[in-house]
Order: sequence, then structure tokens, then C-alpha cells
Amino acid sequence: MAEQPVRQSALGAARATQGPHAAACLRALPAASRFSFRGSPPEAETAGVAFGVPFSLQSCRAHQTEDRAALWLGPDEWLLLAPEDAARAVQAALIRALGERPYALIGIAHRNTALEISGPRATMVLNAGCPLDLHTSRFPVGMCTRTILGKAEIILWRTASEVFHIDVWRTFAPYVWDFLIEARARL
Amino acid sequence: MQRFSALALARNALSGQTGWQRQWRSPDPAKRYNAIIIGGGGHGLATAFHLARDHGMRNIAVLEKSWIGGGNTGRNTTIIRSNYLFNASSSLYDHAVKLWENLSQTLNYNVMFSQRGVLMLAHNVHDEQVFKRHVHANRLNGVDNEWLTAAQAKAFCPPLRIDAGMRYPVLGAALQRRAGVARHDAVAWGYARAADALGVDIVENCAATSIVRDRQGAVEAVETTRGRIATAKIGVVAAGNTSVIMGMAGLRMPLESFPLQALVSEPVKPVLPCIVMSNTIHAYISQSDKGELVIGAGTDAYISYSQRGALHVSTHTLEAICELFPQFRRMRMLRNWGGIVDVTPDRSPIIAKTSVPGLYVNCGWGTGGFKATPGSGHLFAWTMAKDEPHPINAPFTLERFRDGFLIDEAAAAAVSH
Amino acid sequence: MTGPFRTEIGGRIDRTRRIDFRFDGRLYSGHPGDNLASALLSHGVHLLGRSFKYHRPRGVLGAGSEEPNALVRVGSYESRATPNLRATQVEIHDLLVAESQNRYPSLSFDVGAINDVLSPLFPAGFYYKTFMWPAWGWRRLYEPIIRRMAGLGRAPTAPDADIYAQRYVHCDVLVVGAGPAGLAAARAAAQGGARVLLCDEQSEFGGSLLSEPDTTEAGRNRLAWRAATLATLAASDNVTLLTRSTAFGVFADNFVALVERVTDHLANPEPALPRERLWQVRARQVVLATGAIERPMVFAGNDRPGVMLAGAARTYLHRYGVRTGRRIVLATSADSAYGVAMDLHRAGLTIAAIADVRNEASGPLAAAARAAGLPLRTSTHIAATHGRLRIRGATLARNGTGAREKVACDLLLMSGGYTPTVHLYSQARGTLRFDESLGAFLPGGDTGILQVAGACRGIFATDVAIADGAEAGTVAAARTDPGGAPQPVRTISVPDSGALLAREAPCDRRAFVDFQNDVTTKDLRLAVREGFVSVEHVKRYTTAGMATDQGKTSNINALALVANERRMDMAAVGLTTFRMPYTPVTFGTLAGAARGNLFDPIRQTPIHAWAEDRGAVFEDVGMWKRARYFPAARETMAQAVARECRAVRTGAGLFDASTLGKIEVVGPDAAIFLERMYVNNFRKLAVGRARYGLMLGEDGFVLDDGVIGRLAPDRFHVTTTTGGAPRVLAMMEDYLQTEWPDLRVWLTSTTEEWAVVSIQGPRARDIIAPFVIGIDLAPQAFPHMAVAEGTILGVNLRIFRVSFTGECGFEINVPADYGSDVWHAIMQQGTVFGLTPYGTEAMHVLRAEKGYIIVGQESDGTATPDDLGLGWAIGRGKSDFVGKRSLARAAMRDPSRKQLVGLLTSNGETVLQEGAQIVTAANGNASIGHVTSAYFSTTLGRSMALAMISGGKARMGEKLLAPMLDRTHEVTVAPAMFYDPKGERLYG
Amino acid sequence: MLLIPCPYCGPRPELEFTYAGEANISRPAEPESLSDEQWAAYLYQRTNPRGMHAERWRHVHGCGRYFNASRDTLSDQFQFSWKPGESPP
Ligand SMILES: Cc1cc2nc3c(=O)[nH]c(=O)nc-3n(C[C@H](O)[C@H](O)[C@H](O)COP(=O)(O)OP(=O)(O)OC[C@H]3O[C@@H](n4cnc5c(N)ncnc54)[C@H](O)[C@@H]3O)c2cc1C
Ligand SMILES: NC(=O)c1ccc[n+]([C@@H]2O[C@H](COP(=O)([O-])OP(=O)(O)OC[C@H]3O[C@@H](n4cnc5c(N)ncnc54)[C@H](O)[C@@H]3O)[C@@H](O)[C@H]2O)c1
Ligand SMILES: Cc1cc2nc3c(=O)[nH]c(=O)nc-3n(C[C@H](O)[C@H](O)[C@H](O)COP(=O)(O)O)c2cc1C
Ligand SMILES: [Zn+2]
Repeated sequence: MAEQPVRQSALGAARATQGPHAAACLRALPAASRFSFRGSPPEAETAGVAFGVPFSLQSCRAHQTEDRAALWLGPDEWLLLAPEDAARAVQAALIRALGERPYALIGIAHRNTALEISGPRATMVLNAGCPLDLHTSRFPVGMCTRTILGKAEIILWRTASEVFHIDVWRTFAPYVWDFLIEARARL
Repeated sequence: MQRFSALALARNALSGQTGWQRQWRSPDPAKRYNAIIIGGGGHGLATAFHLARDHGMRNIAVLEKSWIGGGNTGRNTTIIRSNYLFNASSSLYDHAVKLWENLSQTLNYNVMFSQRGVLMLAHNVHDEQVFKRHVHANRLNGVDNEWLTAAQAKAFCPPLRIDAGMRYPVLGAALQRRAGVARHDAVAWGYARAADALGVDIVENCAATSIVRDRQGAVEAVETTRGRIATAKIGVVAAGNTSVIMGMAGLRMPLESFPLQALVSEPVKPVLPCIVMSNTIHAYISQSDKGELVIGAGTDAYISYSQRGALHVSTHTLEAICELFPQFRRMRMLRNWGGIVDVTPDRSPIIAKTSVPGLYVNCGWGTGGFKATPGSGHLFAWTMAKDEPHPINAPFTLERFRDGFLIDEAAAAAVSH
Repeated sequence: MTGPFRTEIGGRIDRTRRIDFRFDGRLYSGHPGDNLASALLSHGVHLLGRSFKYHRPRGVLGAGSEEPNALVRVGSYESRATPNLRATQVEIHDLLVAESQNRYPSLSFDVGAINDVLSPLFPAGFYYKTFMWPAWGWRRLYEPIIRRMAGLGRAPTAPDADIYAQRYVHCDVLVVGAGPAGLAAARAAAQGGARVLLCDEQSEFGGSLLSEPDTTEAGRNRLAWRAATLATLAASDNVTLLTRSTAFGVFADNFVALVERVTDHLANPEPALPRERLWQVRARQVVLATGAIERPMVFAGNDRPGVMLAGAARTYLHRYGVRTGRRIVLATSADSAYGVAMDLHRAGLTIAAIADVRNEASGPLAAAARAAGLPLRTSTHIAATHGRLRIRGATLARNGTGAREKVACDLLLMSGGYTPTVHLYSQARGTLRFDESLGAFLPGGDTGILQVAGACRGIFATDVAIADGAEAGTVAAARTDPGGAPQPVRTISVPDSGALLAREAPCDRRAFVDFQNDVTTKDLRLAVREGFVSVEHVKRYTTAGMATDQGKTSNINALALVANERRMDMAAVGLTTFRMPYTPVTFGTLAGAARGNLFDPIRQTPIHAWAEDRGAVFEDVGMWKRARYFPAARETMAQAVARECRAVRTGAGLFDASTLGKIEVVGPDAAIFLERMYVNNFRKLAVGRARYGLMLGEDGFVLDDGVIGRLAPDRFHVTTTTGGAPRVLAMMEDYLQTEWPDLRVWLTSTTEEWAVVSIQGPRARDIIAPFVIGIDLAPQAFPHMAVAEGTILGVNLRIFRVSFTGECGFEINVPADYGSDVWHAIMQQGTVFGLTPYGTEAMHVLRAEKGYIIVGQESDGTATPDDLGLGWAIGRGKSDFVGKRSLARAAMRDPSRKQLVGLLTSNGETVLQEGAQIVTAANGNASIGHVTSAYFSTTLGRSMALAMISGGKARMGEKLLAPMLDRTHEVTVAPAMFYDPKGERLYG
Repeated sequence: MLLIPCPYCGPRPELEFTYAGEANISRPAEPESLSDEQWAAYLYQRTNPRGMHAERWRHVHGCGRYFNASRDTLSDQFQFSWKPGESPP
């Protein structure tokens, strides 16, 4: 009988690590558990309490604690991020809290993969393919949104003034990585 | 009509070009016409020409709101081909190609129809299946179309990239050798001159503003920016503006008008011997006789009458061109422009009578009607003169949308132009 | 060696360094700061190109991007060669290699010049009038000759070795043009607190400040002001400065495209740098300070090398330290020429004559010239010029009298007034008005988000331009903060000027209007005479304004001639449309990084690496790579596919179905929703069961299909075709959000959440049973179309008992990151059972043996469920679903519709071609259908095909013909089910 | 590239959106009760105006929502946008 499978990141080993870089550093973020929560604001409020992070009702804003985050993606949609081993706990807590109320909770831990770009010129690298205004006055820390990077859709979340978390569908992750590396080389 | 010939050129060379006459008159509109064509594009002018020549109709006018040929006729990438899938379509377009083959002589105007062939690239197995189906269907109808391997395609078009390193390699291509390009402006001018010689009034700067109907509902007159003109027959051939004009007669159309962009490079010496189209990676290209690379792709996403589009549509097109022809990356875009193309739900045209007596419509050519110009004029004139469609345009009715007899080239093949 | 025409001091070149370069094989030298034109002019080289049509020798006309004549091919390697570059914009660097174009064998002796001799035969539009006989003659005889004559430079033949980059940027205020007006605007906007981006197409900021002598009208030192302003800008961290960056396009909502030339001016650029960079700017406010372009004069022989714009000569003198000639004749209709004349005079050049076509020249500049004793003649025009490869003299003539005078010269300068550079303003859909006193079209006003300043709106005095720019910048900055202090307004108005627009070419000899395209006054007159009265017609008939300079120097002159010919106002005649790009833009810049693996994302399944190792041959399906077959050593595709099929039918095969689209449909109303979207019944589908789902468009045609499993009362796992996934989800969202917002359902794409390992074949169950925990896979417990959740190897599992092969099969969904390991494990386990990986090709054969359709192959967007033999899927008693109403239309019930059938060739070896047409023996020309799929079936030991045939179901057993390219084949119509029609293997 | 006012996210670049045709064409509640003409009118006939157009967009690479907007088809300028179910401002 075969052994217990291990997770293989969509980015693969070749794209997992990158040395420091003066303009912007890129790194693959560790595997996590992720859920798409869908529902109306009252359910979202309950879910936020159960999750331990209130869901933002303001558009394009993320809330986070030490190791969990809830990102507003749409008026009835939040992306929940938690440590890899928390998946069952999160699911159980939400199911318990919401009972028979209408909502949807879908595990998407493997659909998305995450990487991080950080550094003084991270915004410029991103703007090689992302058409949004990433100036801190327009895209402050804590802002998150789905958007475009080149030919891929990404979720972009500013976690610190020079740090961005990118969540992307797994098959687009290598493209996003290569795109950013290329862009960084051409600054 | 003053005849054009090499001799006439030589004579005028000696006389300082003083012997040339106006190519068409510029009459004021009369009070009444036996038939009025709204829209002085290639299709409208060709319709008038055929009404006068084939059906002996006199006292006809073409009303053009600005300058003739300034609509899509003057802004298209001039690809002419007839390798369409369905019998109804391939007979429609091949009818036109046959007329193209003698158009310069018919009009005594060199429209520079150049049958240099079109290569339609297949990039995946599905493309291959679809194009082979076209080849078989066309050949059965006597329309030339052949399947080439990638290597054969490269032999036909040496600059084409076919190496396996491409993101979407070229697996082969369909080739229609009789396909070609023509000088778009000359088509409008040639028809105008020939129609004018047959007595057709071509009235520029004259926009139709309303269609007047009598008590029975039949067409009675058209109001224009140059006054009211009485007529019992109106043919609307206004491409992107068709919905607006048909609205004047109270008809809602199954049409949406989208921006379609094209661009040309700076002119260079001959490098590209044929037309190359890639539907899968979205671009097509040919080289004009003046030397520009003429490039286009699909429409912008939203309806618009602005005659311009978005930059990202052009960049996307050029990505594809550079992928197919990496040696053209250093070529430069000289000019970009947009037209307004009227698109039907099944991407096939409408050449038909309408529910309003005396009102006829020829529209819905979308991104690919230039190639049909001579045939469309011929068939629409027939339909207007005889008040019934010619067998070739019989399937291209308005009622097909009600009954479901769609001629859906786009769904079937997603190929246009 | 410094060129003999170089001044001793002055200019902005670095005289301490020498740069060597080649032009047409000859070695020349220049200095940093030179461009190709200035460096060649410093050596007295004026002849730089040949015109498009008549191959006339041409020299440098201008000093910037307006240049129509001096076009060169730059680059010694094909992979870095660029045709049609303007010598006036090519900065020189060591080892630069340039050559002239459109000439053979050499620039000074060009056989193509025969066209010039024959030019009476080639008036505007001559080609429309001839070359029509014989009918085939155009394509085979005349066109090839014309094509070879036409075209300017030579396209590169090798793939471009350079790299390009792109960037989106946002700013509060974008200032285009960094002359005095632009610099002032940028500074004012920055002081107003705005995020400012300032760009200029030239290598240095300053615009006209660099070309004119030290002090302005009001005594301000130009260069000192420039330096001070630049220093302020450079010190502001809210300002971005971009030289060598042309704003080439303005789109809706202040979206402006710039191209930055990054490396072309460098001899040894850093290899990582892109050659050019596209900046896509979204600006809240735009200030256009793009200046004005001087107009040539229209007179006979105005195109010889050595005929130049007056302002250009001044630029060469002050900016580059180059004397463009020694003995000068000036032809003018504007006061600005006198300033140039005084400059050149002071620099020691001889002014041989000034011919002013106006009846008087009364401005202060003219007075100064008179006072300096310059030979000024009013009411005088140029009747002819002399010389061939370089001007030698000009004949001056008194207007009206015919009195003539020949003046020797080596430089003839023209100044026909200035044309404001309103291209971008007009692209932004600003409206223009014709200003009679300036003889120019000026911006009609600002658009609320876009303003114009300086020479671009007819303000030519430097000090006023500075003030005007500052106002524009202040207003722009204030507008970006609408809540702020009271909004400032513009106060400066456009003054009159004395320029006279030359409406009439004073003599009838050949005078050039569009230099590059060789459009003459005669051509324009001919066009009007032939009835081409609209300027748009004139443009297209004569090609005036259609060359690579887009008529920057010629459009207004052409327009004036047309207006004159038609006896109309300029305003009434109107302008042709300004279009992007302002100057030509490299394809590569527009394509950017999208090449190779960045052309389009390459979507790979979690099993891809394994398949690659195994030597799989992949096919592209949308962005996905799918393994088509797995050839063993030296196997052909046919052999591999036959082996893979055999394995599935006799043992088991393993298939990577991860690309299948998946949508999780969750919520209390999920079943109702699916029931409306699909033709099938879902309300009654039991939890733990799955059903084949068929989706139509609202037009009644089959759009997609897939298997839909019910995991819980309110949770469905929907699968779609690989290519259809995005379309299906978008359509579902559309109906859900806009038609049925009351339904409590949510849709989530889970395509990529799950890796899907499909195991098919009589041994499938034996292989996987040991892995699957918590689910009894026995046939009764887990029958065909069952679905369950459990675990496999300790990870989550969704397992479907489904089959697209006709064998007993299971689709194992595991979280994608585990896909590869699970696949490995099953492969390992299956070895003893002969488990064989198979690809899409074998999958296609196996499903065709069973008559299962592939949407997009059997159906083509024009097929109904009935056509495809899928009428059974339509849920009985359903009153509505998407597409249902359309199925009741006349055409959908037409008995001659094509229906899915099987076809068997009489010769079992013959595999029909997919797409082959089917005809009847009675009517061999009329197609009654076509082959949708055709394969050799190892299982059957013969070929088989699926086809859509008109009235096909009623034709069972009928013999039909399939004409193929080589010969016509006989086929027999059969049911679209070749294998195990009772489904015993499926259910076993 | 248009700047499209998403009623949920604010003005965003066109690349994030898909166009979804004319607004206010709702699916008939009982398609079966419609004549072929009426059904075809619902399916295919569009106003296609030169000027102000009420249309639908989806912020597909953003909040995912469909919404309505009013845009001038001659200038491509948006006038305003509103959420489904709300009435235009
Ligand atoms: C960028 C682009 C590329 C294309 N490429 C190809 C191609 O490669 N091959 C191909 O076959 N087709 C192509 N087409 C499509 C082709 O151009 C059109 O289908 C065809 O030219 C339509 O001709 P027309 O005479 O019907 O319309 P138009 O030439 O548009 O003529 C309609 C005329 O009606 C006038 N009009 C409108 N309203 C009024 C009114 N109220 N009163 C009076 N007059 C009015 C307009 O001013 C216009 O001149 C392309 C189109 C575009 C825009
Ligand atoms: N005496 C006259 O009749 C006369 C005529 C014309 C100009 N002028 C001079 O014009 C000046 C007015 O200043 P101004 O600032 O308005 O004009 P300017 O000519 O000094 O500056 C315009 C700048 O815009 C740049 N530019 C133009 N189009 C561009 C584009 N698309 N992208 C990027 N850059 C672009 C040019 O390179 C130039 O540097 C005065 O100094 C005056 O001396 C005088
Ligand atoms: C096939 C073709 C070739 C063209 N070649 C050129 C060209 O060489 N130079 C040019 O300036 N414009 C060229 N144009 C574009 C026209 O100048 C013009 O942009 C187009 O007719 C649309 O009109 P508009 O831009 O006036 O709206 C070409 C257009 C077509 C259709
Ligand atoms: Zn949004």
C-alpha cells in the first residue's frame, strides 16, 4: 500500500524560493486552508464571529488576526485563509454557528495557491500587468480585490505598505510567477 | 462615362491632366425618386448600380450622410474569400468572388483585386477538424479550399513561423487560393462612377433622418438633412447605423453595433505574399500593394458608435502577430482606426424585404461584408426590383430569427472576416 | 574629426567625446547629444533619402518627429534592424550603422528615379485607371511590379532579438510635452500637491527652449529658467520625469499611452533592459503642451536636399552646433522667419535673400532684420529651385509681375507659419476651431479632464507660454481635489499672429505638399477636379497625409489648397481624422512580454509532470495541455492509441480528467436552479446519485454537457467540458444574478480544487477498491451513476461511478495538490492488472465506439438535443428550462434536420476524414451531412464514424457516399452505438 | 480602456469586466405563452442606440457582480451605474 500523499505546490520547487532582491522579493507562501464563504451580510456576521475574524462589509477590505484572514471579494463573497491544519476546525465552527441558515462554504485550499511580493518596487513590478492604481492612497494596507495580472486573474491583498499577498488559481500560478520575475528584470 | 485606359493616361500626361472629368456628379437631391438607397458604402452603391444596370431602373438616388465609402467600406482590411461552411453562406460569398474576378472590367475602374490566397491556420486538433470540414464542404460546392500541412503552409508563406516552440504551434492550414484583397476605396468610387454614368444620383452630405409611411404603412418618403424626398422604395444599407434607421420606420432589429479596429504598419517592401488568418490566437494580416501590413482581429466587447476602440484590443492583436511573425516585432504601427460593425445573432447577413411595404434592408455583415460587396449589391437590387429574394439570398431573411433557421457560421466555426 | 559645418562653440553636444558611426557604409563622426541628422549635417551631408513614389532625392526637412524625408534603416544585424526611422530622432552612439532606403543601387544614383521622369504618367490615382487588361494582368503582371516599387524600407527578416516591457501607471496630472509650457505646468501641478507625470519625446526636456537663443522676449534667460524648473521638479518626490517618451494615443477617460525608448540611444545597453517600454497611464487630469510644428512653403522645387524648415535650421544651430548651409535663401509667410534669419546672420551665415510672399512684413522681428540690412523682399515667392542632389540656387519672383531673380544658395529655409500639435487633443475628441489670424486649427477648449497650454493652443511667446502652462498646471491640480479651495480658472487668451496661410501655390510647376508620399499641388487639384471634394476623399485619392509622418508638415497646406480650389473656408472643408499613434510605435512594444511561455498561461494538471516523464504527446485545449497519447518506444500514434484502447477494454486504463470544468452549486435552492439551467430533472435526483446534464443556450442549441452529482440536498458537484467551463459558469451567474436573484444558491468554480483520476475498464474496481476507505464500491452498493465522498490514502475523496468509455469506471476527485501522489499510487497498484495510462485520443475512440458525443465535435452550436439523440435527457413534465421555448420553433421541428448516426465504410480499413461530406448516390453534389468523428477501432477491428445526417435516424441501413479527396467511399448508416449496445459492461 | 464605475467597487479598468448586453430585457416568466415573434423579440431584438444606452456589465475579475450602467455609445462615456433591482439615479 502506498504512503500518505504529500501536497505538491502548483508552483513547484523551481519557483518556490528566490533570493533577496533589491527591488522586490518573491516567495511562495506555505500551504494553507482556504474557503470561499458565500452568503448575505447577516450570515457573514455570524460566520465572522465563528471564524474569529469579522468579515468586512466594506468592499475590497480584508480583516485579519495573527493567522487568519477574511477577504471581501464581493458583496456576498469572502475568502477565508487559515493555517493548513485548521481546515476541519474552521469548517466545523462555521457549520455549527450557521446551522440551517442559507450560505455556502466551499473548500478551495488546493484551487488557489499564494505567493508574496514585497519590497520597495513591488508595486511597480505588479503594475507591469495589473491595471490598478497601487499607490497607498488608493490601495491602502488592508485592501484586497480580485483583479488582473497580465492574462491571469489574481486576488491582490496589501498586507503591509510594501508587501502584497497574491492568491491565484493553481494552473495560473507559474505564469504569474514568471510574469513577475520577467517584469522585475525589466524595471 | 469617360473611359479609363492606359491611352487616356498617356493623353493626359501630355495635356497636363486637364482632360479628366468628375468621376461622379454631385447633384442636389430631387423631390422624388423611384428608389432610394440609404447608405453610400460599397453595398449601397453596388445596389444602385445593379438596379440601374440589371433592372433598367431610372431615377434612383443613393443618400450618404457624409462621404461615400467613409463607413466600413473605407476602413476594412479587405479580405475577400468564400470558404464559408454552410451552403447558404458559401454560395453567397462565392457568388461575390466570381463577380470580383471581373469587377475592374465591369466598372472600368481598377479595384486591384489580388487573388493571392488566404491561409487559415489551425493551432489545435479542433481547428484541424473544423477546417477540414470546411475544405470538404467547399469542394463539394465547387468552392476551392485545400488543406495544407504546416510545412506546406510555410512553403506558401515563407515568413510564417511554424516551429514547435510556439505556444500554439501551427498544425496545418486551410488555403483558398482564389481569396484575395482589393483596394477598398476604389470599390466605392468605381461603383459610384459606374452608377452615376447610368443616371444614379449620388447625394453626399445627406443623412436620412426619418422614414415616412403612408396610411397603409407603406413607405412614402424619407426626410433628410437636405429636405424631404418622396419615394415608394427604400433600401437601407447602412451597416453600423442600420438599427437607427430602421428605428425611424418603427422596426426593432436583431442587431448590435460593435467597434472593430484595424491598423497598418509603416510601408515596407514586399514581405508577405498572402493573407494569413489565425482565429485561435486572434489576428489576421496581409500586406497592401503600398507596402503596409494590414492587421486586424475581433471586435471590441461593447456596442459603440464611436469609431474607436481600446488599446488593449490592439496590443492583443499584435501579440498574436508577433507570435506568428517574430521578425515583424520591430515593425511599427502607423495608424489605427475603428469602424462600426452591425452584428446579427448568427453572424450572417440579412438581405431581405421587411414587414413594411417598400422597405428593404441589407445589413448584418458584421466583420466580414466587404468581400460580399458585388454580390450583395446584385442580390439586393434583385430583391428590391422584383420584390422577392434571389434564390441565393432567400435564406438570409429577417424571419429566420423567428423560425430558428439560423445560418450560424460563427457557432459552427468561429471564423469571420 | 569634427564635421566642417560644426560651429566652434555652443550647442548641447559634448565636444570632448567623439562618436563614430556609419551611414551607407561610410564612416562619420559626431558627438554625444547629436542625432543622425545633425551629425550628418555637420559633415555637409544633406541627401538622406528617396521619396516614396518618384524616388526624388531628399534631404532633412525638420529637426524632430515631424520629419518626412530623412528615413533610414538602422542596425547592422537583421535581428536588430529597424526600417523607416527618422534620422532626426535617431541618437547616435558608437558603432551605429544606418543606411538609406528606397533606392537602388545607391542613394545618389537610383534607377527608380525614372519614375520622376515619367511622373506625368503617374498622377494621383493613376492606378485606378489602367492595368485592367487583360483581366488576369493585374495580379500576375502589373501588381508584382507595383508592389516592388512601393514600400519604403525593408522589413527585418530575422526574429527580433530585443525585449519589450509594459507598465500601467496612475497619476493626478499627466503633462505631455516639456517645453516651457509643459515644464511650467508640471511645476505648478506639483506645487498644487498633485502626483505628476511629465513626458517628452525628446532626449532632453526643454522643447523650444533648447533651440532658441538665450533670452526671451521679456529678457528671461531660457536655459537658466529651464535648469531651475527642472531642478525643482527633480527634487519633488511626487513627480515622475520621462524623457524619450512619446504620448502616442489618448483614449476614453484620460487613458494615455506612452512609449519610452529605453536603449536605442545606447551603444552597449544593459542586456536586461527592455528596448522600449509601453506606459499605459490613467490620469485624472491631462495637460497637453505639445507645441507646434512649422509648415513648409509650397513652391516649385520645394523638395530638394538643402530645403529645410527655418526653425529646424535654428535648432541645428543652437542645439547641435551645426550650420546647415553657408548661403541662405529664406522663403516665408510668417514673422517667425525673421527671428531665425537674425540668428543665422549673427552666427555668421550669409542671408542671400528673404522672400516674403506677404505684401508687407511689419512685425518687430522683420524690422530688426531690415535694420540689420538683411535683403528682404516682400510680395515675393520662389518660382523655382536649382540643383539635383543639393540645392544650388533659387529663382525669386515678384508676385503678379513675373519679375525674376536667380539667387545662388546652398540652403533654402521655409517658414509657412506654425501648426499647433493638436493630434492628442483631437484624439481625446476635443473639438477644433479654425483661427483665421493664426491660419491654424486650435483647440476649442478644455474637456474638463484635459487642457491644452502653450504653442499647442497658439501661444507662441515663451513668457506667455510659461504663464499659460503654469495656469493649466494649477487648474489641473486643483481639479483633482474638487473638495478643495475655489477652483482657479484660465485667464490667458490666444493672441493674434501675422502668419499667412499659403492657400495658393503661386505657380503651377510641381510643388510638393506631402513630401514623403510625393503628393503635389497638381495631384490635389486633379483630385478636386475629378470630384473628390471631401478632404477625406482627397486624402485617400492622393494619399496626402497617409505617409509615416501622417501629414504633420503637410495636412494644413493640403487643406488650404483644397479650400482654395473649392473656394471654401478652411473651417468648412475641415480636417481629416487624427488617429493614434502620434508617431509610429513598435509592434514589440505593444506586444510587450507576451511571448513564449508568457504569450498565454500554460495550464497544466497536477499529473502533467508524470505524463511528461512518461513521454506523453500533448495537445492544446484552450490554455490547457492535455496528454493525447503515451507512445511506448517507437510506437506510432495509431499503435499507441490501439494499445491504450485495448487496455481499457480488457484490463484497465488510467486517464487524467483534471481539466474537466467543475462547479460547486450550493444552497437551499440549488436543485431548482439546476433544473432551470439544464434540460434534465434534478429535483428528484437522490443524494449520492449523479446524472448526465445537458445545457442549452436560450436559442435551444446544445451548449455544454457533463455529469452532475448530488452530494447533499443542497450541494451539487457539476462538471462541464474542459473548454466550456468559464462559459457555463458565466451563464449560470448571469441567470442567477439577473433573472432569479431570489434563489438562494451560490456557484463556485472548483475546477482546480480537484485533480481527477479516471480509471476505466473491467479491472478498475479491483485496482482502486483497496484504496477507497468508507465506501463500498461493489456494483449493487455503488452502481453506475453513484457518487460518494470518502477518503483515499487519507485524503478527501469524491468518487463518481461514471464512464465515458462504456466500461465500468470511476472518477476519483482528490484535492489537487495530492493528485500526483494519488495517481502514482494507483498506477503502482494497477501494474499487475495491466493498468495503462491513456490519453485524450484513446478516450475519443472509446467514447465514439459507444456513440457518446463530444460537445463541439458532434455538435457545432447548431444542434438540438434531439439532433444528437439526447432527447431522452429532457426531463419529462418540465414546464421551462433555458432553451426550451426555442425548441418549439419551426426550424427545430424540421424533418430534414441533421441527426446523429453511425457510419460504417464498406471497406473496414478506410477511416473517413472528419469533416467529410455525405451525399446520396442520386445527388452527388448536395451534401446531406458530414462526418463528425472517425477512427479505426481496435475493439471492432474496423473503422467507424459518427455523422450528422439530414433525417439520419430514418436512414438506418441506407447506403450513402462520402466523397473524399482521393476517392468516394461507400458508407452504410448505422446506429450511433457500435459497442455493447445493452450496456452490460457499463453496469457490471 | 474604459473606466467603468462598478457600483460595488468603484471605478475600475475595463479589463476587469465583461460586457453583458442591453439592460432591462428580462426573461419572460412564461416563455411557452409567447408567440414565436414575441420570443424572437426577447431573444434577438435590441435597441442598439446611437447615444445613451442602458446596459449590463459584470465585474467578473472583481466582485463578480452583474450591474447596470448608462453609457453614451457615441463617446463611450459612462453616465452612471446602478445595482440590479435598484432604479437608476
Ligand atoms: C476594421 C474593419 C475590418 C474589416 N475587415 C473586413 C475584411 O477583411 N473582409 C470583409 O469582407 N469585411 C471586412 N469588414 C466588414 C466590411 O467593412 C463591411 O461589412 C462592409 O464594408 C459593409 O459595407 P456597407 O456598404 O454595407 O457599409 P458601409 O460602408 O459602412 O456603408 C454604410 C453607409 O451608410 C451611411 N449612413 C449611415 N447612416 C446614414 C443615414 N442616416 N443616412 C444616410 N447615410 C447613412 C454611412 O455613412 C456609410 O457610409 C471590416 C470592417 C471593419 C470595420
Ligand atoms: N515664434 C513662433 O512663431 C513660435 C512658433 C512655435 C513655437 N514657438 C515657441 O514655442 C514655445 C512654446 O512652448 P511650448 O512648451 O508650448 O512648446 P515647445 O515646442 O517648446 O514644447 C513642446 C514639447 O512637446 C514635445 N511633444 C510634442 N508632442 C509630444 C508627444 N506626443 N509626446 C511627448 N512629447 C511631445 C516636444 O518634443 C516638445 O519638447 C515658445 O518657447 C516659443 O518660442 C514659437
Ligand atoms: C486597407 C487599408 C490600408 C490603409 N493604409 C493606410 C496608410 O497607408 N496610411 C494611412 O495613413 N492610413 C491608412 N489607412 C487608414 C485610413 O487612413 C483611415 O484611418 C481609415 O480609412 C479610417 O478612417 P478614419 O481614420 O478617417 O476614421 C488604411 C486603411 C485601410 C482600410
Ligand atoms: Zn465590483
